[in-house]
Amino acid sequence: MASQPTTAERISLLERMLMMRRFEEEVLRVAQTHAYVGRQHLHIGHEATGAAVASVLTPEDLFHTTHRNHGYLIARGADPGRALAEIMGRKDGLNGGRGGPWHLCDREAGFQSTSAMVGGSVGLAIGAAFAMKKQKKKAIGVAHFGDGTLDEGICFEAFNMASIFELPVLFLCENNAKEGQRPSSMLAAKALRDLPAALQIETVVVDGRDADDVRAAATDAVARIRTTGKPVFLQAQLERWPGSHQLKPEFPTGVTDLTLAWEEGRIEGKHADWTRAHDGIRLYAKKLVAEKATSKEEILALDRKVIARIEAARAFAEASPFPAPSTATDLAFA
Amino acid sequence: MASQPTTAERISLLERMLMMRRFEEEVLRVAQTHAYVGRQHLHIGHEATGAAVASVLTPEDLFHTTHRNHGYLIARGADPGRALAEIMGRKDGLNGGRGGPWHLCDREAGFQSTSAMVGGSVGLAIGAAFAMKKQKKKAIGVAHFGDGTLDEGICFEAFNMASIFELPVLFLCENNAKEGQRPSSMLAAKALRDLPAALQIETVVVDGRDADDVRAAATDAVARIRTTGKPVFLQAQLERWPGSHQLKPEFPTGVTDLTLAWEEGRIEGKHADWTRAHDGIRLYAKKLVAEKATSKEEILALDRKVIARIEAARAFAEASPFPAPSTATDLAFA
Amino acid sequence: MTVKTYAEAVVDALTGMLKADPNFHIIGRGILGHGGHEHHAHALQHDFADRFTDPPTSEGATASMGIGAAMAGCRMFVHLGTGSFSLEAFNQLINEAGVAHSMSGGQVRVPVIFHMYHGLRGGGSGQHSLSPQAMFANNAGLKVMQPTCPRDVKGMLRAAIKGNTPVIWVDHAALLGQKGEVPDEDYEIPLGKADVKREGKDVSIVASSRAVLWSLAAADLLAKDGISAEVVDIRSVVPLDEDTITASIRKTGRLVTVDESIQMCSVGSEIAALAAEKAQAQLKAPVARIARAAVPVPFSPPLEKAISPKPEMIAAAAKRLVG
Amino acid sequence: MTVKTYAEAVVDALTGMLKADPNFHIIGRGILGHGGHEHHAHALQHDFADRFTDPPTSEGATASMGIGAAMAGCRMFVHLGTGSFSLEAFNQLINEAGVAHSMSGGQVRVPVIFHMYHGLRGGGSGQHSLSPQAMFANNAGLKVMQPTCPRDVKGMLRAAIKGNTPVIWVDHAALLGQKGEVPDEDYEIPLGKADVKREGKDVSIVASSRAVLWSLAAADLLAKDGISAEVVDIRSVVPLDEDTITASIRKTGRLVTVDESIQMCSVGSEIAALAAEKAQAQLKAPVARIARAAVPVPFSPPLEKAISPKPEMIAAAAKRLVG
Ligand SMILES: Cc1ncc(C[n+]2csc(CCOP(=O)(O)OP(=O)(O)O)c2C)c(N)n1
Ligand SMILES: Cc1ncc(C[n+]2csc(CCOP(=O)(O)OP(=O)(O)O)c2C)c(N)n1
Ligand SMILES: [Mg+2]
Ligand SMILES: [Mg+2]
Repeated sequence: MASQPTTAERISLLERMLMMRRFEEEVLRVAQTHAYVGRQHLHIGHEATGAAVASVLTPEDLFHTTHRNHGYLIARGADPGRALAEIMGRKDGLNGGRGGPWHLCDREAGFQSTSAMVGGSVGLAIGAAFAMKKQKKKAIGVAHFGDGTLDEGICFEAFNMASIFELPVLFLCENNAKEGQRPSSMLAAKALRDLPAALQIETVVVDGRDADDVRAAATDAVARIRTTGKPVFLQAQLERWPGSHQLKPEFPTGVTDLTLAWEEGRIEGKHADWTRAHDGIRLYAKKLVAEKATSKEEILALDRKVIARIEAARAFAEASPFPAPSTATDLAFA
Repeated sequence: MASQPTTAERISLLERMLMMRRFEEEVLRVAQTHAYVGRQHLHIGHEATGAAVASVLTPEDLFHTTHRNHGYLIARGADPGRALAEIMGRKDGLNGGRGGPWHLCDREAGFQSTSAMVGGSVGLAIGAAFAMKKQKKKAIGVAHFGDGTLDEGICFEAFNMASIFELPVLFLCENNAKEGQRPSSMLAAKALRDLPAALQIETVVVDGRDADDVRAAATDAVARIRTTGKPVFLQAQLERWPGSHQLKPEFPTGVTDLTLAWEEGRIEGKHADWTRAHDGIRLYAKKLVAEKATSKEEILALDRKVIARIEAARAFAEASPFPAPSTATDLAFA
Repeated sequence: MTVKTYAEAVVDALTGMLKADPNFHIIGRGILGHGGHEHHAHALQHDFADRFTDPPTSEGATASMGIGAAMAGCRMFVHLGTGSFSLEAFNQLINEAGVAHSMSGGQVRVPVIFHMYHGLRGGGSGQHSLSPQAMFANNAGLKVMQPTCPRDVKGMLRAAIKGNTPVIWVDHAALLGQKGEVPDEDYEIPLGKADVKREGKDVSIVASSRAVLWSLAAADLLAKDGISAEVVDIRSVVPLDEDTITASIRKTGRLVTVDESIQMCSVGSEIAALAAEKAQAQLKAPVARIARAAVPVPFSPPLEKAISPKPEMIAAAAKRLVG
Repeated sequence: MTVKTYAEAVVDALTGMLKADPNFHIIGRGILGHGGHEHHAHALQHDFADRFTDPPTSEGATASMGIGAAMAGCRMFVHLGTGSFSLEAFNQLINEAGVAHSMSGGQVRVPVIFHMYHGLRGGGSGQHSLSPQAMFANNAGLKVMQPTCPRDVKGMLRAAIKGNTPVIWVDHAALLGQKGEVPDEDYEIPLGKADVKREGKDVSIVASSRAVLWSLAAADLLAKDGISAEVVDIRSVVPLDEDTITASIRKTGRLVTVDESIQMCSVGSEIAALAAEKAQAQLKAPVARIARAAVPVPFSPPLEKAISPKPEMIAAAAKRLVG
């Protein structure tokens, strides 16, 4: 079993989560400007999972993510200014503006590439694991994907190959739909895990809203992958954020107000249930305070620090020019 | 439970099996002539399964088969002369010579099309079932395929869709490999059935060498599909025939000698085990005689009749001319 | 005649066929995209709920289900999303739908429309911007349609659904809001006929899908310079209306092709080849091809714009030819 | 120099790279087909057992595994079987391998060879005879190679494996037994260079892969009639060596293109378009294209033969041009 995180580690987890949230809120603001041509698939509500998993990986572990990738980039240390610049198509973006919001990539932060083809990350991550195995490295491959991804045949094929070839890969499934239901998944299985389990892959299901639980489960899973060289399927149960709409840049639950962590009575509106029960950030802040790991004031100070960093990121991104049209045809071949 | 077959039905089953076997032996002889350009994927050793399943289907049931299709065509009543002519690329072939051995098709015998893409039959058959359901017909779709087919993502996707949409389709898997092993399958599951079972499809595994068992299981399965409108996965366990090589047209177990059904002591050679334990035809002939359903003489007479029909088929096929080169570009569009 | 949008004309055709043929079924979500026209599709889906099937994200088996159902007597319309996603079903479209009729010796028919949106859409980046029409055209047994205006889409779609052949239907989201006169009654436009969208005598601009709009805009620019451009909308890539196209080239003696796909082995290449084969003697100038630059589509708006064909580029090329 | 078969030259290149680079891996069964050359592959597989991976029948994930491993620092050779099977992996090849480098702003490299056998093979019928080269060429980020002789395949394959770009490698089973002189040492032939396989002055025959053999046979036939044909082996479809090709066309003033794929939007179309664009003024006759007939490949031998390009057809077309 995973060791208990230190208080410093837990606060650092919360900070990571706040960075992820405030970043996505900024993306939403950018999306509201109409100057922006992309569609947003935000990681809001997935932060506890993303931050916790990222915290147990080493920089050498090779990560493949999806259209819903921003959170992981931030969680693994990509520069928020360059990430936002990329989403805005600017020259100083992580991908030089060529990728956009669905394809943020940062090799230095351990990302291989970000595919927006449903199932893409799963197939590519087994390749990363194949390389790590052949090169006798301790690093692992990680595939992040959603529940809907299990509908795609490539996902099944990649699970199968990871299992028969014993590839060191973490299959990290963020389930933001009720099991087996729309919006994203239409799998006939009783539970998503039944599919990897049928392929003799070890499966773990965890409450994705609880950063400590995810951290513990991910620590164990990653340790087992490194020792056995075999894949593990780790599923985080999440509740879709009410603002998850790729075309409507709105804040249906409001801009995150951290004081709601301890002033629960003030939570209101149509989507109060999400904020009350499913917002992993609020839940973690509340818990840390309740367990006296930190104080309300410290958390609010942390948040202000994070907000300032994100504001600086926005300023950086906005100051970055668009790439020159004359570079449009660069990089066709390596 | 399925009712017991009458003696007449059992003898008719044996006859069907013999037709299938003698047909394939003739294909092998054709392949030995070198005049033939195809590759043979014979149904030898699968006859008990093929004949039994075919016997419980109605002519309206829509069948999709694979590269290993000949047996099913014969079992469902396609003309052996036209089938052989097709394999030889002749004008009077079932497909006018355009399909060849991997693609025999006979609409009148209830075949929709025969795909040699691994997984093709599974995807198409759910479409047949979709049509039957939408048209409120009692008929079902049938997908025949091998164990190796479960490696393909399309097979998984089609299972999933059949399950969620409740499509009346029989998934008929002929497993001619040891579970989870080469030559054909590399599935990581403990058993092939684990995959459809994970997708909440009812699964049945049957000894594919025993025509009575297969008939009983298939009768039940098809009845359930018709009543519930839901898919069933029926897996027949078979042992790969030692002559299964697409490029070497050889008779490693000899031309079938039915007297070995009751003169077991005479079975010899490197592949004696296959003939003794896995040749469904020999086993069924032996059983029918042992149970006094018929006599040795009657069986040998039946076999002679079948051989004569196949000889006539060969004569028909050989007499058929090749299609005129001027017709080569016909049929690009319907 | 009523003035309608392209999206409404699509709905007209689908409604007509849904009413006329109880065996006509639609598989897929988002058949009118997500850009403001989807309510028409929602209304249709509401009125004919049992004729719509919403599939999982399984493009391969979704296409297969459509093909198998078509073989079994249904007429199918399968929406695959973007052209990029259609790559997940290429095997089914090309190896199954395309070959079945011929390979069965004519026994099987596969009346399916495979519908998708192609091209540059603004922010589609490398994985949502594919224009696969030329790839499909390089295969046998598949018709490939790319209408441009409301009137054409209504008549061609009806003809395609009533036909017995698999059809790749490559729409462009940017066309959905185009308006034009549409006959109220049901009618069919035979597949395989090009349409001269603007007559001219100095240069032929041959294009399809959204590139026709750019070409018409280019013709306007050219007119200001006294150059009379003929704009040929091929409408159908397979079968290709060689007669109409070569007649125009022979008449003007000059050809500019315009394509939203990459140039290599494109529809524009095919038309240029046709000119070299069948109108070489009448060519008064080299052929010019305008196409999307051969690089994965970059996200950044100025880069995406830079790689896209534009009316000004077409006009400039035509002007060079006229000399 | 040693006289070797094409298959042996492939093995030479692979052996050289397996020895030189411990990060070079091969995924796939049957890399030298099943027609009598497979023992060379078996020997290689025996000597470098830990460098070979035998995948399940899962073309999509097999391709993905190769791509992901290449991104992570391996060099990969992924055998996909026939060109027909490659359709199962089109999404991975085009949407993943092709775009990754550019889309990541140059951060990612994808050194993978995707190897497959294309074309008419005798009895391949509608589902085992695809020539997908033009389809791949209509995309960005993928190089497309089609060598013809032992010397070329050895040098080009080495260059491809050592490169940093995904390469579609379209071989033809009928070439595996071709013999020719092959340098014993390791060497590289840069990708993107055409090769004039026979010089001539009256007509240019431009072809690739097996069609080059047909073209050379046609040149022999033409020589008997006193016509001097130049045969250009493009070798590389992407990048296309426009200079060598157009130089030949300008020199002879006549062009015949030969293709084993369907004509519509083919490599032949591209070359004909090039002639119309860059050598129009020098053309003394219309361009002629020879290609496989646009119908799913029929099984029956006389029908398959009927739809195939043949030296006689090429020679006849060339003769018509020379007039
Ligand atoms: C191959 C492919 N098909 C369809 C799509 C369109 N699409 C984008 S996101 C998405 C849903 C994915 O669901 P899930 O994997 O659960 O991720 P979530 O968005 O819920 O995080 C779909 C179908 C796509 N991007 N790629
Ligand atoms: C998409 C595809 N990939 C690969 C092949 C090559 N292939 C032909 S048969 C076969 C094995 C099929 O095994 P199985 O489904 O068990 O059928 P069996 O031959 O054992 O009856 C393979 C891989 C193919 N025909 N189609
Ligand atoms: Mg989801
Ligand atoms: Mg098998």
